[in-house]
Amino acid sequence: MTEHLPVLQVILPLLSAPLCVVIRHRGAIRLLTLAVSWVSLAISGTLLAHVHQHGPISYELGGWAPPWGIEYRVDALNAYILLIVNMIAAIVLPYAPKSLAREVPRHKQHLFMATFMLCLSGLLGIAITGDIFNIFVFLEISSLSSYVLISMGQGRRALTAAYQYLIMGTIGGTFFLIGIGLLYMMTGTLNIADMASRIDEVMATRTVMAAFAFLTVGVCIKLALFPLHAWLPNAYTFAPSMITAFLAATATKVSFYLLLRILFTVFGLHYAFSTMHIGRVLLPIALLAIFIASTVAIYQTNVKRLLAYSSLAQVGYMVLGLSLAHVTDGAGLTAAILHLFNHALMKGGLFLALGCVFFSIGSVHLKDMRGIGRTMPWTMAAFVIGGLNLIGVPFTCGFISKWYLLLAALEVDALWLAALILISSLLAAIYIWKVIEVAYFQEPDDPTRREAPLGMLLPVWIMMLASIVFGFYTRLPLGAAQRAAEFLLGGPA
Amino acid sequence: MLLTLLAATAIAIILLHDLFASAMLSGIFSLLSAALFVVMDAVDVAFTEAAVGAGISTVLMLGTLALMTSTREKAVRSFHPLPCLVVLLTGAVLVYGTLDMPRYGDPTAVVHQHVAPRYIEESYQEIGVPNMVTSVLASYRGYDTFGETCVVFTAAIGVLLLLGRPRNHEEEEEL
Amino acid sequence: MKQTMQRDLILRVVSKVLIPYIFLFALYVQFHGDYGPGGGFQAGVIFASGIILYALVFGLRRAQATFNPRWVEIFCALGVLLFGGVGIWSLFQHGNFLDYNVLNHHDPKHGQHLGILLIELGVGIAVTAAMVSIFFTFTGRGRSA
Amino acid sequence: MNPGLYNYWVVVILMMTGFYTLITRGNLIKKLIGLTVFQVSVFMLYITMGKVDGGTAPILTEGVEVYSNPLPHVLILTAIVVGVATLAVGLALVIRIHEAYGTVEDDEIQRLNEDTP
Repeated sequence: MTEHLPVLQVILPLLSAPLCVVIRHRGAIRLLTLAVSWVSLAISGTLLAHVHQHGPISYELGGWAPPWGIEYRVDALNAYILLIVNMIAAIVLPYAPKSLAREVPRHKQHLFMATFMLCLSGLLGIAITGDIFNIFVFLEISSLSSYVLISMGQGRRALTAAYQYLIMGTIGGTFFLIGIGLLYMMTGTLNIADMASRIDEVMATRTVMAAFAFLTVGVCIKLALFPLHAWLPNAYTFAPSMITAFLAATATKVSFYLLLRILFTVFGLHYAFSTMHIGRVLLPIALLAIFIASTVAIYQTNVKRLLAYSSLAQVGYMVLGLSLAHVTDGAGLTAAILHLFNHALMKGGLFLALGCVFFSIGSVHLKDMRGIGRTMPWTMAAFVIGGLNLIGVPFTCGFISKWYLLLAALEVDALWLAALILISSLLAAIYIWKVIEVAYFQEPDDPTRREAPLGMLLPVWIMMLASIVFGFYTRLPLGAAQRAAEFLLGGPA
Repeated sequence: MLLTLLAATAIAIILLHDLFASAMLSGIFSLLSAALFVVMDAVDVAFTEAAVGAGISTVLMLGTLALMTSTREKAVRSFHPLPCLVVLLTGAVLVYGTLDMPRYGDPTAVVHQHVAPRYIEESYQEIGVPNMVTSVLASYRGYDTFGETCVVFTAAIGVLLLLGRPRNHEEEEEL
Repeated sequence: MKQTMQRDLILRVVSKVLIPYIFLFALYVQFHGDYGPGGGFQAGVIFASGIILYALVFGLRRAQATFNPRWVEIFCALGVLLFGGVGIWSLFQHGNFLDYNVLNHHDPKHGQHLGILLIELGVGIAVTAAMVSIFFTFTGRGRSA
Repeated sequence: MNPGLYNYWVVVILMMTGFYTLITRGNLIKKLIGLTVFQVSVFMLYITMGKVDGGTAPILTEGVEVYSNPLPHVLILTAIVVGVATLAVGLALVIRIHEAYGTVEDDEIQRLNEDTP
């Protein structure tokens, strides 16, 4: 069965969704989804190890050879992305029952879990496939399910947030579809590898340029890159806690992967950076995203929204690394790819910690969080660790990715850029400090409040401990990120 | 001719403020485009577009409008500079992109040369189904169709999550 | 609007005659997709529109008594599972996912026919159930609100 | 000027009317109608590129040599389904928003949102 691992990676979570609907029994669903997510994690681990040893894996769906059939293609980059997504899902799912009991009506929970599994398999499907139209199909599975998941949040603003995301997301999806159409028109194929080999002949045409524009803009909407970010803060603020944690840690990562795939694999480094000058376009956008989002974050009173803006800034860091890809020898790209992993850990953990806060006090507003450092010591300690990661304090994994970003900036002798990166970290320190100050240095309103249950704390701490461990033992994620960056820049997989 | 009618319908949709009329017009738009698809040999697509666009979508729109308190759009400021610019820019990029496209109906275009010939010439030997759209849909790209089925499934449970109510007695027993 | 429709005798009689033919046409589209335009998705939509017509003319309650929403929900899932099941089956026949050639060891073409028949059936069931379920939920909302 | 591109230009105009309705209108239902027009026009782009001069529908028939390209048709069948799925979820959201706010006008909803932070 091992040769079928690529397809099982997507099919298992995908088929568990209709099973959830048929079973309906909450306990059974909990077991099923947990089992599936762990098996899925094991599969992606195996795939990554296999790719590192033996090179890319190709799997022909339906037994039809590409480009006639659809191909699953696992390489050093997407095996790494699959691992991130699966890891987050496997940590978030044990957290789900307690958190959902508080936030989602009981009679809807089986449908909710089914939608969650669809969202997970949609994200995995985007990452693993080697066929550009297949990306669109799975993009829509994941988007449609995330609109629904977000709308299940508390209060009516979750509905408008979901609607806003639906409109923006569908525009992004439709732009992507237009881009695919134009590329198909010029190359006659939908298989990404085949497309990459055939695109050279038509590279100079205006149609390919238009396709480039539509694909990039479409993905940037999904990525919530400034100034196309408007949907993200509301969506993350009003979604149920576990969904915010899951989407913040995975959805933007997969979108970023998609951007890398389009820029480097489909169009190629040379076209994207030397002909279209995407690096020069993205660099200022990334800096604006970092500074504007971090500044706005400082003024937020809803901590979930504060972290959502911080996510926008973090997207900025990733894009910053990407924009340096053509001038540095892999350092910028390595930093960006490494930050995918590190940010998934820290932001996932932070949002999960906020979920614990919501579980106990029913709010995530600063004014309600006075003194909870004393009443909820474990949750807030985890929050502090996550905050240190965001700032990029040494001995956390956040430091490692900032460090590589700085190296990339220094490699191109851009001292001003290095200085800006350091200054932006100070902004992060300010907004994290705001929360810490309220939580630890003010008197609790209600000292009888209790810590969140162990079932919720454990996933939070797993993420936070992992973020510290990977701050020391950088070899594992860094090695994988370097392999992925080398692969994108044309080296062996 | 069809294209002109389509354009007229689309512009009428922009101008009208009555939502019932707009919903019906969008149904007509789908129906007209289905006719256009037939002209361009896409009979399967035309069939689906007529059934979905003019049928299901319109039923859903009307079903939604039946629940609304007001079915007239509020009269709003008609000129928005920024969105206008975005639309013009997008359109300009698209038109710019069309300039190097192969001519409409050109049999030597790349689209018809690389992947498609196998579907046309060999699908009958390989699959034994005369309708090539069916063979590509169900077999060569069957996995896309699986994804598509999952999208429909997602929409169904999504709508249930959003609008479904507990079916009282049955649910209470279970809890 | 609904009330007047339910009282209209002509509408009821005509629909009673028409609905079986709609179902028949849906079955034709479902199984004739190999030769003409059509297939599981189109058939599903047509079948669903038959049920929707029934619900519009005879009222949501009677339609839901015949097509229990709980079962509609399950059938939608079963349709997806049938499609996926064909894929899993081909895995067990030592083929790749959704490789229909291996479904019949003597003649791959028969395997293709069988595979296409089954997955189109899966699509048909899932789409019918999904459309009916969406329609029921939309109109049901108006009732109780 | 290349006359073979006329079809594409009309399709672009149709797309942009839909896109315009989608991003300028404040009424949530009207936005979705605009979205439908936008998407259907994108479908036309695909079908247009699949047409071959003198070809017929891609169903094997005796005596016919030239067929139009079936692949865009397959892709668009999938895209149509995705479109209607999005529309269904969007309309369901609109119904819920209408229940919660009593309006489906974007500006009124924003005002209500500002009143209750």
